[in-house]
Amino acid sequence: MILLDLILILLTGGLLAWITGKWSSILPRIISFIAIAIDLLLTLSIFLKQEGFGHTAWLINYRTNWIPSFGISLHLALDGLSLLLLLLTFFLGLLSVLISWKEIRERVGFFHFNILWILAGIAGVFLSMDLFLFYFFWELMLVPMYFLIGIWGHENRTYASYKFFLYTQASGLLMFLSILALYFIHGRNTGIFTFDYQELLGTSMSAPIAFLLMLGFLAAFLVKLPIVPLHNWLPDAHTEAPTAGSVILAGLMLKTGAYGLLRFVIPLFPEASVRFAPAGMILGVIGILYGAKLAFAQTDLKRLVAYTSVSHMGFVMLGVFAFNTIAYQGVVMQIIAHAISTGALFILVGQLQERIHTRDLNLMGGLWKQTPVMGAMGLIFAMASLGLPGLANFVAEFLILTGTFRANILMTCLASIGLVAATIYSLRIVQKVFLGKEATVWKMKDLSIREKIVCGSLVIVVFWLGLFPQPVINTAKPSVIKTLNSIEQVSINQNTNPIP
Amino acid sequence: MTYLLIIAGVLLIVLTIAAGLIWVERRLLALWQDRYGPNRVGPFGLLQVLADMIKIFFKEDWVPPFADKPVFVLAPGILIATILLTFAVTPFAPGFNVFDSNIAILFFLGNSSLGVYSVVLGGWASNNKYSLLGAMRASAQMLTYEVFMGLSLMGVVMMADSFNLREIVEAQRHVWFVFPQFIGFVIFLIAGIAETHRLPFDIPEAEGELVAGFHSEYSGMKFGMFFVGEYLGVTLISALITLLFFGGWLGPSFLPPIFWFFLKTGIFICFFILLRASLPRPRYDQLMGIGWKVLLPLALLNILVTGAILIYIK
Amino acid sequence: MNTIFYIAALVALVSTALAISGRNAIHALLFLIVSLLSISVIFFILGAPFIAALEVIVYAGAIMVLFIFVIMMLNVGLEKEMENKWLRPGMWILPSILAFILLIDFLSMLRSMNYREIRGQIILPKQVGISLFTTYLLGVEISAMLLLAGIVGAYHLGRQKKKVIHRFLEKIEETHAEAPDTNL
Amino acid sequence: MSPSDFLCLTPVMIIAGAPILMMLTIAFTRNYKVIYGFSLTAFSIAFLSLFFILPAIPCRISTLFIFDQYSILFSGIIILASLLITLLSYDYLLYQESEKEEYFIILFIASLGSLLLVAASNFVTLFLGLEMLSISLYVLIAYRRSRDHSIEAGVKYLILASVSSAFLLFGMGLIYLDTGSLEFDKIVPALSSADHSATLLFTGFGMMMVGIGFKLALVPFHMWTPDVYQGAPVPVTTYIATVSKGAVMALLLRFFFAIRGFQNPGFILIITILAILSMFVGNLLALRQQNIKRILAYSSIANMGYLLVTLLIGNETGIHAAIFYIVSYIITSLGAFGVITLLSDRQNDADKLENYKGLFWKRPWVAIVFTLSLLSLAGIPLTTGFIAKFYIVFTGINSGLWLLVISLIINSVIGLYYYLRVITALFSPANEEKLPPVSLAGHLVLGIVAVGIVWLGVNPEGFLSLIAHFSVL
Repeated sequence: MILLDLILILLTGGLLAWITGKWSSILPRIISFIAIAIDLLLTLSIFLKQEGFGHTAWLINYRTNWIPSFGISLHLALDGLSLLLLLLTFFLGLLSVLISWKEIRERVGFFHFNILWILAGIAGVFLSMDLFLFYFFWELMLVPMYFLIGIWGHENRTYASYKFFLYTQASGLLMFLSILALYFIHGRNTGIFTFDYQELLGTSMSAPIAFLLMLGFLAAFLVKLPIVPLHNWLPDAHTEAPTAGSVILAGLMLKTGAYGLLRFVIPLFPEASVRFAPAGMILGVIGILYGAKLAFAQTDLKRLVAYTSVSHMGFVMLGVFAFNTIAYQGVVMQIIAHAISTGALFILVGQLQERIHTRDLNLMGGLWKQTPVMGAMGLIFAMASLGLPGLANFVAEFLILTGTFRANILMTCLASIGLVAATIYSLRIVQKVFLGKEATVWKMKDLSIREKIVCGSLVIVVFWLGLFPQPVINTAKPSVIKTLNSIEQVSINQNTNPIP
Repeated sequence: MTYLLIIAGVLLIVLTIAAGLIWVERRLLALWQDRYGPNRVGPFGLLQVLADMIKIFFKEDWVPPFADKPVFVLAPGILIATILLTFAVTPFAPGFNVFDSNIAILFFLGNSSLGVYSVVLGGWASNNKYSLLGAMRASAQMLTYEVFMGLSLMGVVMMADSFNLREIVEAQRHVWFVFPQFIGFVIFLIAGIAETHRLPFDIPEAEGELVAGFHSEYSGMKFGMFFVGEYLGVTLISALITLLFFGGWLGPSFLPPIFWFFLKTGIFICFFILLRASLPRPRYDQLMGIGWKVLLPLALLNILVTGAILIYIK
Repeated sequence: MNTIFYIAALVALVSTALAISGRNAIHALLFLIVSLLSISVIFFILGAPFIAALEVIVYAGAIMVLFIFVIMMLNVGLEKEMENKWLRPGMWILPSILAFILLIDFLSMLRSMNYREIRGQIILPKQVGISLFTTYLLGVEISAMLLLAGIVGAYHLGRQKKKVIHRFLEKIEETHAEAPDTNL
Repeated sequence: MSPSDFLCLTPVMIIAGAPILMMLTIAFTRNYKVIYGFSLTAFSIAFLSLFFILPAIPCRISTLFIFDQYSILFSGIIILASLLITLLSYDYLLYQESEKEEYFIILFIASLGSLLLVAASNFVTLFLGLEMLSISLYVLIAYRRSRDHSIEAGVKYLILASVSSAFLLFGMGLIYLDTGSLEFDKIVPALSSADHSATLLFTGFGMMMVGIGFKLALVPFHMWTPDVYQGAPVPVTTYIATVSKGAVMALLLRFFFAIRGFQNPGFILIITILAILSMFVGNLLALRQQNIKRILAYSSIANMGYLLVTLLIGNETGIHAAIFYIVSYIITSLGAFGVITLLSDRQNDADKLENYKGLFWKRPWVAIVFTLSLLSLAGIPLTTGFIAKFYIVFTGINSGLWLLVISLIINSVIGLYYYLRVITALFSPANEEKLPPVSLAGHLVLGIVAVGIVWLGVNPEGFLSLIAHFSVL
């Protein structure tokens, strides 16, 4: 029941924020802050007590009927992976509310409504154990995000919001078709017509069909992730969205794709995934290199950061199709680390834009003099992004590369070029923005206390994860093993080495 | 052979009556208007008809150059044809009819509705504004009156349980339908006058305002056909009134049935002429108003009451 | 019987074709009337005298008169130009092809059917009436409602705006109409 | 007719009696408010009487009608939708030409036609119901004679409706020729006789589909739709989109199932072609429209295409899916057109995209309902449209209609684009234009619609079981 409450708190909080937004512009902020904070605390308490739940498959499992006519249930469950992602969701959610405190001045109520509902959708995605419910939440987060970009976005917001919506909706429908097909195949096999994830696990079907269905799921997840041929919406959406929107997009929404790969694609279609693995890894590497190359070529700071996401998410893709524990731990770490570091970069860009009203790199430079604190923050996050040891991303990328090295040496070597590229573009940020000559003379203040709190908390997390990642690894472990089990099952059945 | 004889007989009788009516009408009108009428050609002016016919036959057959020729020629023919066709189903006496039809009344109604075209097309084809006005009036008037002409007969049909005119006459052996169906009779009478556009309902021709209306441009035998057609129509309506409401050929047996039939018909023809002599012409909108607002509801009411009573009796 | 049927059918076909191709509206309508009359003959032959009579009374005798009435009122004759415009090949080729396909379809369909003799089973008005007022009673009543809709609609759509008869009064009325309507 | 037959006919008789009483009232005194109140009462009583006759069903009335649970369900939908449209119409007509009472009379007759359609079990009643509906509709379409396009739209509808009726009659004639019966139920048994000719049946059904296709605005018989939607008064457009299409679709469902159309390859071909064409053409043509009514017109074409898929499913779930889709489409359309109605003022209908710029900031509540309706049309979760589309896709996949299902999915995405365009307009910065006030009745309708959309979208279980109970054909 607590899982349902997590979502309901956000939904009602959103409605309240909207309604109160009519009378005051501060009430919605407070309400949203409180709502997310409650959720964060609840999740934290679960995190701290997790040993107490024992290492069963699910820490918490909640299930009740929703639309029994179709075999749809309200099935929410929490395991280590979801727990980590929930923590991340609420943490970044809290920061989004904080960073919008000054940036958003119009229609505050509706803005917070959208933020909370997106968060609810994302939390729902991370918790759903019913495929229909999963799809429901998957779509639910689109509409408020669309509004967020379309209403509070920058110059080109309408175009960006359309693109975002159409890409995700189209791919989502493909997934939906696969879900339905899976439902019927399972129903025909067993006579039980249900959308329940656990029931559908291990549905037997012929290899080509499994592959086809997996492609449907992949379509949705790869668009969200995004992987290179399907990434087109991301730079626009990230660039045009307001800061909070970008943070949520980069920090959370992309992660739903990664989560989907781990939670649904691999366990539901292990054989097909194994067959797809080489292509998946190639796609991952292409993403890493192509994203890095494009990031380097940008002059719009926000667009640059957006392309770094493409590059970083390539690592996730690479890791997922490496099929081993270390790589998977790396993937989980990468999900979290990227969310923090890229989110932080977007926040910095947002703060910059609030001050100088431009995102053009060519107009910046030498800002360190005026804003040393901001510069320092920028440096830290850029370092995190390039994977400096001691910071979160290093752990993640190291684990992934170690894991994939066992699976495919060539790909690993190519992917590590991405690290070099990351160094180049990350340093370019620092160099172009904070160092060098002043291209334009800007009058600007350094970070306010609120902003310092935001950035400070992010710095703490980056360091904590970089130096002491064990709790994360421990928490994710059962889920990672569970996912890998399904692959091992395949290799046992096939009696061949799944890893090419 | 008898069949052909009957056809020839019916045609002869009907056309003779129609032609003779030219004289009869003029004489009677004169009588009621207290003057002489035609009295020079032959005894009592009886040969006047012959003289008129000779004149009409030998007149130049003139079609105005601005007229729509085929339609112009066709129009009077339609009138004569439709009315004569109706006589085909009209029994004059038991066994004395061309075609003993099961749907005689419908056949009559169908033909009378086609008769409208003669007037309408004649007026239109003349390409003359008075004729056109006459044609438009005629189409509206005849369409209107046709509706409840049909409806007014339904009471009779219900009582006789047939559309067959012979059976309808037979059904009046005990009582003429004019008594139980008095409203039907009155409506049919009025509608009949309107259908033949006789005075007082001669609005399509209305000499005073429309210069003879739809047949302004007609002359010679084509005019003659309209002229004879009108008398044929009067004869037809009178015959039908006789058949439908006054027991047809039924009557005391000291005289043959056909005599009774012609007697009754003759009385109604005279009645038509009396109307012409005595009534003023209504305005066009009054005519339409009385048709839709009074006669139509009355006809419907008549059907309703008749139906109810019949069901009650059975 | 068959001979008369074929004659009537031929007349119907020819007159319909002439009705479609005729340029003079009244002539076209006259051909249409002829077509209706010949169809009525066909009904009669098929043993439905009641329908035959109704065809004459209602269609030929009433509806067509109204058509002619309207055409007379509109004083048709200006249509030539419009007709030429409408009769460009682009406008009629596609429908004609479709109609032709339909015709072929019909012919093949008729061929595929078993040949059936024209049955002269006569259905008298009485039978029609009985079935109308027993089995199809509700249908008759529904038709009444249908006509009611038509009448009310015709009344509303055909109604003219109230006019003051006298032209001086009309002018005064116009000036009044420009002032805003306070009643609403 | 036995007393129980009369009982079954109660709702129909109420709906048929109401316009006559209203005419009599008008004959004595013309009072818009009285007629309006009377309409509301009559619709409400008719709706309540449906519950009253539940124990008496199913009953057949000669061979013309069958009042079963299916027709009762649709009767309920039709009456409720008509009631809501009546509520919407009051303000809209308040400022119109002097005589506006006839509107409600004709509205009742149109509803009567729809009620008869959904209960028809015979070609005779099918045709009469359809004609009653279309004759009333073209009067309603041209009702505001003084406005632009109004007469044009009416005449267009009149002509095309007549042409389609001719096709329908011809088709019925051919089927009658083939099977010798006017009753739906006797068609299937007749197919096994020696006289049966498959070509005849196929052609007959094809021609009937032309007629029905016109009424449902399926491609390629859709040409009238945008013009008529645009030209008609908005409540009437609402009526066409909801009651008229719902009733015709209900009829088509019953007919198609009665003749076991889903077992006939020829029929399947016809329906498949119509469905796919309607989806694609409807959605693609909608993309470039600037007028909201036209957008919704094309969207309705596409939606009818989706609905046709349910015909081919060929089992109970197909009917359930169809009913759910119809209901959710009706609710959604009521929302969308309801908003247009409420924003229309004395002179103009609010049918241009510019009229909606920044509506959200001026009239948040109205804009939310509009957004919900559009999202529902697009099939986004949390709205009934999502569940409805899901249901069709769900049953479609179950029956292996992959081609249709995939077309449906592709079209959902295409459709999304133009719905988003409208939504974007709603949320874009506001302009100075003034909006007419929204009455209490309007708020009531919007409230009902909003609750309906969300409720069916979030918790459809109750309604699904209702459908399952009522959709016995």
